[in-house]
Amino acid sequence: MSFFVDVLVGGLLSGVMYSLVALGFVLIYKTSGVLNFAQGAMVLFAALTFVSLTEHKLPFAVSLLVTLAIMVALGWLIERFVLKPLVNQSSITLFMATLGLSYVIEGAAQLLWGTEVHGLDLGIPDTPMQFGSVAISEFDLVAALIAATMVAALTLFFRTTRTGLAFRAVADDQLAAIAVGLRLSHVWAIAWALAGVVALVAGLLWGARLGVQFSLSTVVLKALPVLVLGGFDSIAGAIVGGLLIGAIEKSAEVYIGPFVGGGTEGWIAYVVALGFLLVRPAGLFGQRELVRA
Amino acid sequence: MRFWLVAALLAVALLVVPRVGNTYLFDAILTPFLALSLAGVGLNLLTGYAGQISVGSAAFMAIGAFAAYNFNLRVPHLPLLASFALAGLTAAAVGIVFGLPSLRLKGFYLLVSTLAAQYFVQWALTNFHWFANDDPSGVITAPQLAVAGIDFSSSAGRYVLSLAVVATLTFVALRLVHSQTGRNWMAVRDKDLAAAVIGVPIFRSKLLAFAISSFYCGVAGVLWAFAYLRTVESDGFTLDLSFRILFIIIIGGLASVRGAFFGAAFIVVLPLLLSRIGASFFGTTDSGIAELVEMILIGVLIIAFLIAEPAGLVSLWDRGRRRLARLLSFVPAPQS
Amino acid sequence: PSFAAPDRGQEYFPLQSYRVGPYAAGGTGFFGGFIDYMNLINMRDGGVNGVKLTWNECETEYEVERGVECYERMKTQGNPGPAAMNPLSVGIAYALLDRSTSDKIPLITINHGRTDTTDGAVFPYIFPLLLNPWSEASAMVNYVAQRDGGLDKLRGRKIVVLYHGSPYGRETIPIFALLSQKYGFEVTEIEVPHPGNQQQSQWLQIQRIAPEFVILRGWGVMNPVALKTAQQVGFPADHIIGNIWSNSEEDVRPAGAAAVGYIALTDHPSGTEFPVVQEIIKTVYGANKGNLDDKSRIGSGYHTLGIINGILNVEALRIAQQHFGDKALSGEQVQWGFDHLDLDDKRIAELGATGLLPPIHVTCADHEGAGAVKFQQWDGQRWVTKTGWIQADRKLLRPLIEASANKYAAEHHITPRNCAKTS
Amino acid sequence: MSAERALLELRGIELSFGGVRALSSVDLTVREGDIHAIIGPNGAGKSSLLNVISGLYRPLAGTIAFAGKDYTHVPVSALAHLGIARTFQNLALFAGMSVRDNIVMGRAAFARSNFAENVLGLPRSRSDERESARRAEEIMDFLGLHAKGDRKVATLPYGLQKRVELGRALIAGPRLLLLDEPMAGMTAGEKLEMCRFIVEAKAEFHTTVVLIEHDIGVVMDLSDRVAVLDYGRKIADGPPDLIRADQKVIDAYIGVDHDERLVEAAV
Amino acid sequence: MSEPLLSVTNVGATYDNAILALSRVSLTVGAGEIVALLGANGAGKTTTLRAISNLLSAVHGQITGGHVTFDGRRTEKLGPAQLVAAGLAQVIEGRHCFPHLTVEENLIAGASALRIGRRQLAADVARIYGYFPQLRAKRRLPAALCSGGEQQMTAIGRALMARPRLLMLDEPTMGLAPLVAREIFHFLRALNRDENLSILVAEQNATLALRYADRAYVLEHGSVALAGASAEVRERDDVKHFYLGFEPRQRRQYSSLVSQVGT
Ligand SMILES: Nc1ncnc2c1ncn2[C@@H]1O[C@H](COP(=O)(O)OP(=O)(O)OP(=O)(O)O)[C@@H](O)[C@H]1O
Ligand SMILES: Nc1ncnc2c1ncn2[C@@H]1O[C@H](COP(=O)(O)OP(=O)(O)OP(=O)(O)O)[C@@H](O)[C@H]1O
Ligand SMILES: [Mg+2]
Ligand SMILES: [Mg+2]
Repeated sequence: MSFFVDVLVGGLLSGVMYSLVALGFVLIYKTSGVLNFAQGAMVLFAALTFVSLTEHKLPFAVSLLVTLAIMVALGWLIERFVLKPLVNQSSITLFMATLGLSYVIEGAAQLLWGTEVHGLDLGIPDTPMQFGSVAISEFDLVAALIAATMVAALTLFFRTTRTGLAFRAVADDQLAAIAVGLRLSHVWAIAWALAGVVALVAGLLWGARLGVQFSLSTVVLKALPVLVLGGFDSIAGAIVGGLLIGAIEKSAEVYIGPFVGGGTEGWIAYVVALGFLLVRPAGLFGQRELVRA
Repeated sequence: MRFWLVAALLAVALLVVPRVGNTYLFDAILTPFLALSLAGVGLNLLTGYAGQISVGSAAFMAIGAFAAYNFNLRVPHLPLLASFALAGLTAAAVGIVFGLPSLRLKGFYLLVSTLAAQYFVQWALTNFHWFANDDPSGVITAPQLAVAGIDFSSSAGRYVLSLAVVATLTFVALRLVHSQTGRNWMAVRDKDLAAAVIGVPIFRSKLLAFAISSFYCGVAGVLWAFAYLRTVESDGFTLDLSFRILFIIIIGGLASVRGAFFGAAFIVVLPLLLSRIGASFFGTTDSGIAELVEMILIGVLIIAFLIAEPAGLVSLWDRGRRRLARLLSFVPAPQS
Repeated sequence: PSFAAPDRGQEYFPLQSYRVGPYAAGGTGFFGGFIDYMNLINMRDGGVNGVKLTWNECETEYEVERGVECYERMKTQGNPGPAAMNPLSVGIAYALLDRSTSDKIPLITINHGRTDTTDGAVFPYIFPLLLNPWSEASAMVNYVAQRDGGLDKLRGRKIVVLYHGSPYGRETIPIFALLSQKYGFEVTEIEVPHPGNQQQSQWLQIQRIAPEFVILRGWGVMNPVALKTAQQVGFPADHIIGNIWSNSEEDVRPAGAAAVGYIALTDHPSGTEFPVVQEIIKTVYGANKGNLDDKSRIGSGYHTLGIINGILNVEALRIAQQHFGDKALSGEQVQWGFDHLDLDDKRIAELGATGLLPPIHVTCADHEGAGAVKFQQWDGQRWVTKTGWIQADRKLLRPLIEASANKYAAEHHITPRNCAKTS
Repeated sequence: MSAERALLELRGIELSFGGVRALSSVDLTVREGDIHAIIGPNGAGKSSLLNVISGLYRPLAGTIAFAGKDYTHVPVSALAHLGIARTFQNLALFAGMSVRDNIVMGRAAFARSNFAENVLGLPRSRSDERESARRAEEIMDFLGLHAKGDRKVATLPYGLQKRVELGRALIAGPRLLLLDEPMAGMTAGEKLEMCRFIVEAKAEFHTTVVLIEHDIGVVMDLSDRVAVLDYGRKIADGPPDLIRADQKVIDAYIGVDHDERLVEAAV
Repeated sequence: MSEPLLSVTNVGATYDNAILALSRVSLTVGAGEIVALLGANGAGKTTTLRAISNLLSAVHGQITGGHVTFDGRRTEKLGPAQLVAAGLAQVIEGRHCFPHLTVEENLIAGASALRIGRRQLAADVARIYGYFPQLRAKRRLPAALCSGGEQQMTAIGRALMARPRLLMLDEPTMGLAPLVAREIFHFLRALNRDENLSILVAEQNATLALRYADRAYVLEHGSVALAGASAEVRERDDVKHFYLGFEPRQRRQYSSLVSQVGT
C-alpha cells in the first residue's frame, strides 16, 4: 500500500513537471490556435542560455533577468518573422512552421552555447524527505508550488483582464479581431513572450533535474498527451492533465510494465488520452467546438 | 500531351537512369526519395484529401517493413511482391484500428490517435522479439530481392524495383482521387456536416482513407527497409520520420499527388545539398557548426517556403509553368 | 580542408561523426580524440611510414539513415579508398554490416556493436575491438562477484540491469539471463525508453526490488538522469555500476553530487597523465590544432576512447604496411592489418599508452582481441581507478558467439572463411 | 396541383438547448407538392426545426412522419435515400472543390460503385461518373452556372455560392427540399431568379419544398402555406393571405407599418 | 458640409494580386449623413468597405490605386486598430462574432481600441442592451449558439461599443426578420439623429436602405454606376427593376410564374 502511495505521489509530482511544459503550449494555442511544436526548443533555449550565463560567472538574478529579456525578445521575433507573415493560414501550416522554428531555435541554442551537457544547480535539494510513510523530494514540492502559482496567475489573467479577453477573441476569429481594433501583433507578441517565460521556468526546473542539454527539447512529447487530456486551450487542464498523466504513466509502468516487458511509458499516456478523448472529444476542460447547422 | 510527358519521364527514369547513375545516386538519393514520395502520397490521401491529420506515418512504415520481413521469413515460396502487398494490407488493417477514433476526434486531437500509433507500434515491435525473429537487438535484415527470377539486389536494381512499385501505386492514387471515393474524402474534409446530409458515409470514408493511406505507408516502409536501408530496427521509424513525411506533403502541396514528389525531393535533397555546401565552407574542424548552421537553414527555408507559398511547391511549379507557357505559348498550361 | 576528394597517396579515414543531437557529448569527445591522434601522427611522425593520414567528417546525428547516406557518399572517396569506417553507433553499424563487407571496407565498432561479429570467420570486415557487449556483461558480473568475494557468493543476489531502449541497450538481454542462470543470481532487466530523460518509474521499481546492485547500461542523457533519480529514491550511488558507455565525465558531471561514489567499468581510463595524451596536448593543442573547443575535456573518457580508437586504426595500418608495403592502402588491405592487430605491453608502452588500453590480440577468428576492463569510481572531481584489468569469461561466451554468427551466416548465405588456414 | 396527401408530418416536437426551449410542441403538416414557408422572428426556432427534420438535431419528444413512416429521429445517413435534400443558412459548400464537383457530390448517396471499382475503372464506376457528369451539366445549365463549372466555389460571390448549394440539393431529385434562407443577401433581381429556380425545380422533380425566408414578399407570393414560429411555438399556419392578416403574426414578426410611414413623412 | 468625413477617391483593389474587384471607386460620406451602398452580388460593396477600413490585406487583397481620407487624415498609413480608435468602426460581412465568447464578452471586445474604465464599459454595454433587449437574455450564451439574427445584433452592438463617428455596416439586415431589419434601420436613423453618427451601409435590401439613407451609390462590376440622393435613385426605373421589386403592383409575379410552369 505504501508502495502504491509512493508510486502515485511520484507520478503526480512528475506530472507537475509535464504541466509546466504543457502550460506554454496552452498559452499559444489559446491565442493563435497554433499547436506550437517549438515550445520544447524554447525550453532548451531558455535553460541553455541561463546556465551558460551563470557559467560565465553572472550572478543568478542577473542571469535570470537577462534570460527573461532574451525570451521576450525571442517571442517578439517569432511574432514578427513567422506568425505575422502567416496570418490566415491553416492551422496545419502554422503547426509546420513551428516545427521549422524548432529547428532554428535548437540549432541557434547549440550554436550559441555549444552542445555539451551542463549541470544546473538551483540550490533546491533533490533528496527525499519523509512525510509519514511517503518520501517526497523538496525539489518536487517547489516545482509543484511554482506550477500552481503560474496556473493561478494565468487563469486570473485570462478570466478577468481585458487583455485576456483580447487573447481569447484573437484566437476565435482573427478577421473580426482586426475589425474591432485589436492589434494581432501585440497580442501574439505578448503571448509568445509569456510562453517564453513559461519555457524559462520549465527549462530551469527540468534542467536542474536532467542536466541542461539537447534532449530537453524532447520534453514536448511528454506534454502532448497532457494537453490532449486537459484540453489544448485550458490552463486548468494543463495542470490536471499533467497530474493524471503522471500518475497513470508511473503506475502503469510499475504495475503493468513487468508483464509486457516494460517501456510502457512511451505510449501509455497517449493510449489513455485517446481512450479518454473518445468519451470527451475536447479533453477535460477544453472548449468544445461550437457548431450550428 | 500531359500523358506523354509523364510517360517520357517514366521511360527515362526506368531505362536511362539505371544505366548512367552511380551507387551514390541510387542508394543515397533516388531510392530514399522514392520511398518517401510513396509515403507522402499515402499521407496526402489521408491528410490532404480526407482532411485527417496524422503524425503516425512512420509507424505504418514500420509495420509494413516488419510485416514484409515476417511474411518472407515465415511463408515459404511467397513471391516478393506478394509479401509487399500483404505488408501493405497488414498496415492497412492496423491503420483502420487507429482510424477508429476519427469518428469522434477532429483536428489536433486526432494527432493523439496517430501519436499513439506511432509510439505503440514502435514499442510493440521492439518489445516482442518475435517480430524481429528473436534477434535480441531487434534489427531486421532485408531478404534477397528477386521478382520472377530476376535479381534486384544491386543498387540500380533496388532503384528500379522501387520505381516500378511507386509508379504503379501513384497511378492508382491518381485514379482514386479523381473518382467518387476521392470526392467523398474532400467533402468530408471540407464540411462533414453537409457531406453527411447528402449521404456520404462519413465514417466509412474516413476509415477507407486511413486504410489506404496506411497501405501506402506500409509499402513505402517496405521499400525503405528492403530497398534503401536493408537493415532496420523499429527505432528507425521515429516520430521525426513521421514529421518529415508531413513536411513533404505540406511543402509539396496538400491534396496533390504530384506534390508528394516535389516535397520528397525537397526534403531528401536539400539537406544533402546544404551539408555539402556546409562542408566546403567549414571544413573538417567545425563539422558540428556546419551541422547546426544547416539545421537552422533548413528551419528557415521551411518557414520561408510556408510563407512564400502556403499552397506548396506544386502551385509554385504550376505558376511557373503557366508563366513559361505564356512566354513560349506552346507548352500546355496545366489544368487547375 | 574542403570536401574535395583527399589527395592521392594519403590514407583516408571517413568519419561518420555526430556533434549535435542527443548524443553530441559522446560524438564530440570520441571523434575529437580520434582526430587529435591522427593529427599527432601527422605532425609528429609525418604520417605512418611517410603516408599522411587524412579524413573528413559527415554528420549523422546518430541517425541510421544519415549514417548510410554518409557511408555511400564517402565510400568512393579517397585514393585508394577509405581505410576503415568508425561510425560509433550500433544502429549505423548494423546498417553497414553487409555494405562494408561487400565494399571491402573494415567496419570498426570499438567497445560496441553486434557481439557475434566477433566471429571473424563469418564477419571478416567487422571489428568489435577491445570489448564486445557480451564480454562487458560478463566482466561486470565478475566484478560484482569479486567485490562480494567470489562467484559462488552471487547465488541468491538480486541484480537489476537498467538498459537504454535501443539495439545497443538490448544487445545483452540474453547474456545476463544466461549468466544469472549459471551463477544463480536473480536478474531483472528494465528498459529505459530512448533518450532516457524520464526514469521515475524504473527507479521506483528498483526501489521495490531492492537489489544489491544496479547495472547501468546507459547512453547520453540517460546516465546523469539515472544517477539523479537514484538519489531521489534513495538508492546508493556506489551500488550502481555503469558500463562502458556510462563511464565518462560527461555522464557524471551533470548529476553533480548525486554521482559521488558511482562506479563504472572502463577500458579507456580518463586522465591526462598518459604520455600519449601529453604529447597530444603539447604537439597538437600546442600548435592550436586541437579538436576539442573546451580544453578541460582533454583526457575525458570519450576523448581517450577516441585516442585509443586512433591508436588501433593507425596500428592496424602499420601492420598492414608491413605486409603490403609502405604506401597508402585500400580498405581490403587495411582489413589484413586489423585481422592481425597485435599490441602487447611493450608496444603499448612504446606508444605511450600504458594503462590506457589493455593488450589486444586480434585474430582471424577473434575480432575482439581483448575483453579486459578496469573499474573506476567517481569522487566528485575525477575518476579513481579501483581495480586492475578484469577479464571477461570469454570461454563461456565463445560458443554462443559462434552459434549466433553461424545462424546469421545461414540466413544470409555466407560461407565462413576458414580461419585455420589463413595465418 | 397540390395533392392533399401529407408528405411530412411533425407532431409534438420538443427541443431544448441546456434549458433553453428552442421548440415546444410544434406540429407541422406539409402536403405533397406544396411550397410550405416557415417564417418567424430571429431565434424563433426555424432553423432548428429544419435541423430536426433533417436529423441533425434529435428532438426531446415528438415524432416525424415522412412519406407515411414514423421516426423519432430521422437518420442523417438515410436522408438522401429517403429523398430529402437541404441547403444551409450559412453556406455549407465544399470549399476546396470546384463548382461542378460540389454539384456532383449531391449524388454521393447514389453512387453504386465502390472504391475498388473506382481504382480499376470498372464499367459500373464509369457509368456512375458519366451519369453524374451529365446531370451536373444539366443542373449547371439550369442554374446558369455553366461558365463557372471549374471555379473553386470559395472564389465565387456569395449569391452564386447559394445557387451552387441549391444545385447540390437538386441534383439528387429530392422529394422534399428544405431551404434555409436561400435568398438572404440577394438583390430583388437575384431573388426573382432564385424564385424561378425553385418553382421550376418543383415542377420538374415534383418536389415538395419547405422554405425559410425573411422576405415577406417572396414568402407570400411563392408559398402555398405559411407557418409562423415565435419563441419556439407555432403561432399560425395557413394560406398566405390569412397569415398576412393575422394580428399575432403582425405583432411578432411583420411589424406595423407606422414607422415606415413616419420615415417616409420625414424624407 | 464643407469637408466630408470620409472620402474615397479613385480606389482600385484586387485579390491575390490577380482578381480585379474594384476599379476607380469614388464616394464620400459627410458628417451626419447616412449613405447607402447598393449593388448586386460581387459588385464590390464588401471590398469597398474593406478598402476603407484597411482590412483588405487580412484577406489577401490589395489596394492598387487611389486613396481614402477619413476626418482629414489619409488612411493608408493607419492600421485597422488606429482607424477604429479614430472613430471608424465596421460591422463586417457575415457577422463574425467571436464564437466562443459570450454575447457580453463580444460586446466588451468591441471596446478594445478604446481606453476606458470598467464603469464606463459597463454603462456602454448596458446602452447596447437598451438598443437590443433580446441580447440581454442571451448575454451568457456563446455567440456561436445564437440564432442568426441574434448574432447580427451582437455584431452591430460590438461595433457601437467602439463609439464610432462613422459606422460602416456590411449587409446588416441579411437574414433578419423584417421587423428587426426595420428596427435596425430605425435605430440607425435614431443614432444618426441623436448622436450625429455618420453611417455608410452596404445593403441588398435596397427598399429599406433607400428609405432611410440620405444618399446612395450603386456599384456595378467594381465601379460606381450611379450616385445621388435616395429619393432620386429610388425613382429610377432600372434601379426599381434590379434592386427594389416587390412593390404591391408587382406582387403576383411569382404566382404567375408558378401557373406558367405548371401548365
Ligand atoms: N446548437 C445549439 N446550441 C444552443 N442553442 C441553440 C443551438 N441551436 C439553436 N440554438 C438556440 O435556439 C434558438 C432557435 O434558433 P434557430 O437557429 O432555430 O432560430 P431561427 O429561427 O433559425 O433564427 P434566424 O432567423 O435568426 O436564423 C436560438 O435562441 C438559438 O440560440
Ligand atoms: N477573399 C477573396 N478572394 C478572392 N476574390 C474575392 C474575395 N472576396 C471577394 N472577391 C471577389 O471580388 C469581387 C467583389 O466582391 P465583394 O465581396 O466586394 O462583392 P459584394 O458586392 O460585397 O457582393 P455580395 O453582395 O455577394 O456580398 C467578386 O468578384 C468576388 O468574387
Ligand atoms: Mg435560422
Ligand atoms: Mg459583400
